[in-house]
Amino acid sequence: MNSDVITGSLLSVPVLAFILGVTAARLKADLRLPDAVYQATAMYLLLAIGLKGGVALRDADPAEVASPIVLSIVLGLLIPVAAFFALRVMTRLNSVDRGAMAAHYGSTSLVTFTAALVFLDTLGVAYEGYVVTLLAIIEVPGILVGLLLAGKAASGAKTSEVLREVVTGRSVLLLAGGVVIGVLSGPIGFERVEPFFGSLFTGVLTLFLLEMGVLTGRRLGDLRTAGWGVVLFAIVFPVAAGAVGVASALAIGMTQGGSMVLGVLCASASYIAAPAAVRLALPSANPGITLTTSLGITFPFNLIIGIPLYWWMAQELAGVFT
Amino acid sequence: MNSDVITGSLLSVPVLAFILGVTAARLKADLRLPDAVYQATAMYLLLAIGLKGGVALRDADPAEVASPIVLSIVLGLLIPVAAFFALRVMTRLNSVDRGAMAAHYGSTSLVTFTAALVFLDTLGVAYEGYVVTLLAIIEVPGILVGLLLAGKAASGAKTSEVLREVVTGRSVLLLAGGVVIGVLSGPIGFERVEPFFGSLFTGVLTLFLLEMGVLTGRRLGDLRTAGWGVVLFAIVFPVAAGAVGVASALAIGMTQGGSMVLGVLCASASYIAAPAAVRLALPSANPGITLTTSLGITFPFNLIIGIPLYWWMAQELAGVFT
Amino acid sequence: MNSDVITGSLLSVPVLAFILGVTAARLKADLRLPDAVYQATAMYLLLAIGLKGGVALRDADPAEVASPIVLSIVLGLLIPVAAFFALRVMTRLNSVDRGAMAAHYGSTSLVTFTAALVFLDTLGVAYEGYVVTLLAIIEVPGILVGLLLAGKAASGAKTSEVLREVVTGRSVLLLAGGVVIGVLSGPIGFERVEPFFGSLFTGVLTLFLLEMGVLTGRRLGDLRTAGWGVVLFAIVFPVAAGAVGVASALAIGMTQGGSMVLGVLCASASYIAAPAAVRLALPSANPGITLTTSLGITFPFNLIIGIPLYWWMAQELAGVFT
Amino acid sequence: MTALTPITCITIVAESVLESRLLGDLETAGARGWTITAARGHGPRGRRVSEIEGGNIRVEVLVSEAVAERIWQVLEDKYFPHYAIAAWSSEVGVVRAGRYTAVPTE
Amino acid sequence: MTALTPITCITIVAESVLESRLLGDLETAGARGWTITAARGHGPRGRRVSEIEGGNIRVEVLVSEAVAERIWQVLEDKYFPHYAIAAWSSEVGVVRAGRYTAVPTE
Amino acid sequence: MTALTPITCITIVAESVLESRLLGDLETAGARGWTITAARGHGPRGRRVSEIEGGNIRVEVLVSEAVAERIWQVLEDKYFPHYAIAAWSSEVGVVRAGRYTAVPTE
Ligand SMILES: Nc1ncnc2c1ncn2[C@@H]1O[C@H](COP(=O)(O)O)[C@@H](O)[C@H]1O
Ligand SMILES: Nc1ncnc2c1ncn2[C@@H]1O[C@H](COP(=O)(O)O)[C@@H](O)[C@H]1O
Ligand SMILES: Nc1ncnc2c1ncn2[C@@H]1O[C@H](COP(=O)(O)O)[C@@H](O)[C@H]1O
Ligand code: NA
Ligand code: NA
Ligand code: NA
Repeated sequence: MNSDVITGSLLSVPVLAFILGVTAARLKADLRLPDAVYQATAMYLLLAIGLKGGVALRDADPAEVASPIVLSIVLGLLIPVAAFFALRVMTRLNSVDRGAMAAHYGSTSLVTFTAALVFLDTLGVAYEGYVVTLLAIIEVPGILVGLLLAGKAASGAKTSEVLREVVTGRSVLLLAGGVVIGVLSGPIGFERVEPFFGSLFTGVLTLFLLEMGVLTGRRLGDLRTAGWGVVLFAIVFPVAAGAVGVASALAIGMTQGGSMVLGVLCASASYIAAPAAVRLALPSANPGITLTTSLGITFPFNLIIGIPLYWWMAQELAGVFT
Repeated sequence: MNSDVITGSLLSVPVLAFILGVTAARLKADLRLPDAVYQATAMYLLLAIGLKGGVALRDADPAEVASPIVLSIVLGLLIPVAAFFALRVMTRLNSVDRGAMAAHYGSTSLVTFTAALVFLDTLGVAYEGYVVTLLAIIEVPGILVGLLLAGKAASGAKTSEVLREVVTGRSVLLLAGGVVIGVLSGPIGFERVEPFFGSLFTGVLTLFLLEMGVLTGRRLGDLRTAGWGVVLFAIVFPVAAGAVGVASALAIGMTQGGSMVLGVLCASASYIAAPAAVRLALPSANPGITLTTSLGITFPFNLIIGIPLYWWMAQELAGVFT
Repeated sequence: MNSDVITGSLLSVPVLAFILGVTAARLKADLRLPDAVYQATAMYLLLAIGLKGGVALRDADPAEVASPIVLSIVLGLLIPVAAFFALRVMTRLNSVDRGAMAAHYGSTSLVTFTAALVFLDTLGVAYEGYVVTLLAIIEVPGILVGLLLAGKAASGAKTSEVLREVVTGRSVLLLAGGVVIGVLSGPIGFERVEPFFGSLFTGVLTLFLLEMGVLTGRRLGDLRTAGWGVVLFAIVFPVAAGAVGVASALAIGMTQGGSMVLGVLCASASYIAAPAAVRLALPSANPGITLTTSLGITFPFNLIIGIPLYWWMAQELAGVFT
Repeated sequence: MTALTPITCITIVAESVLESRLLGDLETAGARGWTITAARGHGPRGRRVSEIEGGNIRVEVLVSEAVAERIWQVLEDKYFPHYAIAAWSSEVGVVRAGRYTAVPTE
Repeated sequence: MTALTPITCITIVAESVLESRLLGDLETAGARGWTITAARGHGPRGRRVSEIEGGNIRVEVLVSEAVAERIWQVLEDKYFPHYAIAAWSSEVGVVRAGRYTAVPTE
Repeated sequence: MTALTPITCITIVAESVLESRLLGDLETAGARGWTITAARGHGPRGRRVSEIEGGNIRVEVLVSEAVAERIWQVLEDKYFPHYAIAAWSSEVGVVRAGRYTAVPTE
């Protein structure tokens, strides 16, 4: 793996802002964005990613898009099952907590995905524009499978109710809405909003990662209570899922860049959509464990090590499939 | 009417974001911006429009500006009177509700105006820079005339008190302040803030229209209760007022672009300044009717159909006046 | 002093926005940004300044940076002492209030500093990139010396507690964090966030100054109660401290631009970090006096007159030291 | 044992467009202070213009009995008939009651 | 002298992810209105998922005694065992009590 | 019929710069939880530094009588003389009172 790539990723402004946030949280200093601004920033990122994806999707051959979509659904269904059983082997969590974890690791992380795109853009590597569509697709099934695996969720909200909340939730609507707008308005329409949704993107991501850093930093203190098996899972499972994602994407003929992105989608764990859904449907699951692992371990691991790692995998494995 | 123009307007990113907002509201999903961000976005739009208008106004010949200003005052006084009597013919509303409606349709809508400028900029059509001044001028008299027409507003706030609130309200101060700053600092001063107040404009407008879409979508459900006469008024009256605005602007020698903008000012109904003023001064007026028509019908009508329509009028009528 | 320079500064968009804010406050109109947006804007300015400073610092020769840093610490310790004794001569304030004032005038004002950089950038004048480091350094000691001078602060928070709050407060962490990120990521890393943290800077500053104008305008009414000695101090002391800053910076070989900036750091009074620290540690000090002078007098004085004045000093005195 | 003086706390939830009018009326009625938080809500009267203008405000005002009586009066006269408003009163205890009661409470 | 009718005000502080469920349950229990403010807090149960999702909501609901009883019931059944929630009840006085009490309070 | 235990709710409105100190003192006094909302206000003491720093905070804290007494004590000793603060106490009813009262309310 080229050391320049790692340094370039590690020393990028957004990743350093994340580290600043973690540091501030450890110093008990308050660098959080005001809540209203944090929410608006998240909406901006979702809409911007959707728009850019839609503009790219417009030129894609429908036939070409079909197999990656099918692959994403399959992975979205299998990964939570794998997580559920891996946790049975590696930890002593009960089945509700394992279902909750499966929902988190079966879904995906917008910010990790975004950081991966910024990483590829910086390297000048091309990837399929429709990967955003895959993001929107892979977000939902993992959560549902996780909830189902947890089984009877006594006195929590009904799964159908939760499904409705996830599908008409902000993330899915803004992403999907952005994609549709991008497809309809095309490159010429997008040009007029490019200074806002395009040029500012990495800067806004920097602010967002500063905030994520603070949240992560606060979680780090809870690591002790999580147990070694869980910590190990939070690193080993993403690498395995990421490898599967990269390899299968290469196998169906996606580009190296696109395969790396699908790897990131598989490897990353949700810490926004899944926690809310799980909280509603599985109130007896312990959010301490799920959030600490997804936000406290897997997220920084992917951001700093995972992203260059999956890119290295994509390059190495590319030879195998061609 | 050139179909490219309609498509270009309908498929622009801001208009599509508006439609996304409406859709989300119908799905009962929450895509509203946090309130603080919404307020800040509105302040940004007002200041940015004011600044750009002021920079343009600096080069305008004072003699040239005089007659459009007089025309705007005249229209600002006549349109609410016309609305008041049109409503007597078309609906069974009582005089307080008709006065409230007159205040809304006599005033104007910042966002519709803004969308019209973006529309003209996209087409590359020139218009007088001082139209912003006309926006600031036309906003106030319509509200006052409406309140006066409603007559004795038992136990509401005094008209003078309301006048003070409107004139020293955010919209007027930011617009007028922006114009003055623009005039004083000129193109060289503006250049340094152009990346913020200029390039980002359409993007910020996109976020704002997403929010307006949600608010509009929520109002749509109330349409049934409004009555057909009111619905008809909300479409027919703007078209008539817009035609009068376009024609009279051409008659006094404004450009086609500028005449279309004046038409938009006449055609659009206020849903920010007027509702607040009417609520204070005419508490017994039903905000359900006024907001549903101005925000739920007239606003989307103008945004999607009206803007290209008034532009078509300006082109067709231009021949008549030259 | 070249009159173009003064006009250029006075008629710049940010300064005019400040004046708009003051005017609005006098009209009792509410042009404040929503609190969440104001906080976020302040965070943006701190991070952006830190980043740009860090990128510039990266290329600086460590030997070259040493003496300005030492000078800043010395000035940061001496200026509050000078303020404390000047106030004894000029006013009848008790020692707690004088200590509070010393803390304000010993610390510095981010926004004045920022406006000074924008002023120099507009003129195309070069200055040392590491001046941001000096900003971060000079912010803290002045506050501490002021608190110590006030002596026994019965029943307020302990000085050590306050020190901790100041050092791990937002301002210092974001500035210092930004500098470190800038140094590590360098010009190539910064380039990717330049459209956000660079191009938008003056525009965001404009919004911020609008808000500061409102706060200043509200304070103006309290001027009567402050007493003439205090008002005089709020103008004379900054000029003297500014002259000392400019002269000593030139003496140790800083550029004219950099010397002017150090002058601004000495001349400006804190109205964010110091008020909070003083409120905690010296509850019996009267915030009416300290805020009215620092925000109501010294801030607008520096913004409008001081900045061109210190630049004039730097040019005039440059001859003396070479 | 700290001795608490009984005093009336009136909580008023109103459309935010009414803010300056309402605070003016509270002051006229004799209130010497108030605390405002931003709120939103739902009530039997239904949707209002404030949806666009920023929701409701929730005002708490600690007052003497006499002032409380005047506040209820002004609410009944000028607000309840026209505006979306909810208001309730409760007895609370304070120290330094004089801070809250402009005219003594006897 | 304005005559105030006694009525129950229940204040509920809950994780914000629960908002739509909780309001639905309040409505089912018979509440005709409520007021919500954004809150954050600390309690014996400790950290929750809401830190990411936007803190707590603080709901005030004015209801008749019968409805209050049903609300406590639903809180005990569906919320207290699982979620980070604090709730308290106080007696307040209102005019126009009928606005708040769907079913008469007798 | 749900049995409610009476408990004390103290509401404190304070300048936001005081937040961390005040919460620390509440904890020391024995409070096991609190709820904070952002507020602004007006009082007899007039303008304060918080205008720049983000207004007031409004803290509600449910505690036993003994803890309430200690909180009043610390407010009178360390806050009332120096800072812009309003505070009031009311009797409310809760279930699961043990959650709010660190030391039993004997
Ligand atoms: N029963 C209630 N409990 C608490 N707040 C209420 C209640 N009814 C109304 N409100 C508040 O009062 C406002 C106005 O009510 P309304 O006039 O019915 O629209 C609502 O938006 C709520 O914030
Ligand atoms: N003693 C208390 N006084 C006031 N609010 C409380 C108290 N205990 C808990 N809360 C609120 O209830 C929420 C949930 O508490 P918990 O379930 O203990 O995490 C907290 O975040 C606080 O907002
Ligand atoms: N009578 C009152 N009713 C409600 N809140 C009050 C009252 N007096 C003061 N406050 C609150 O306490 C804060 C501090 O008051 P003061 O110390 O007088 O500035 C104010 O900003 C208000 O939020
Ligand atoms: Na995943
Ligand atoms: Na109009
Ligand atoms: Na200074």
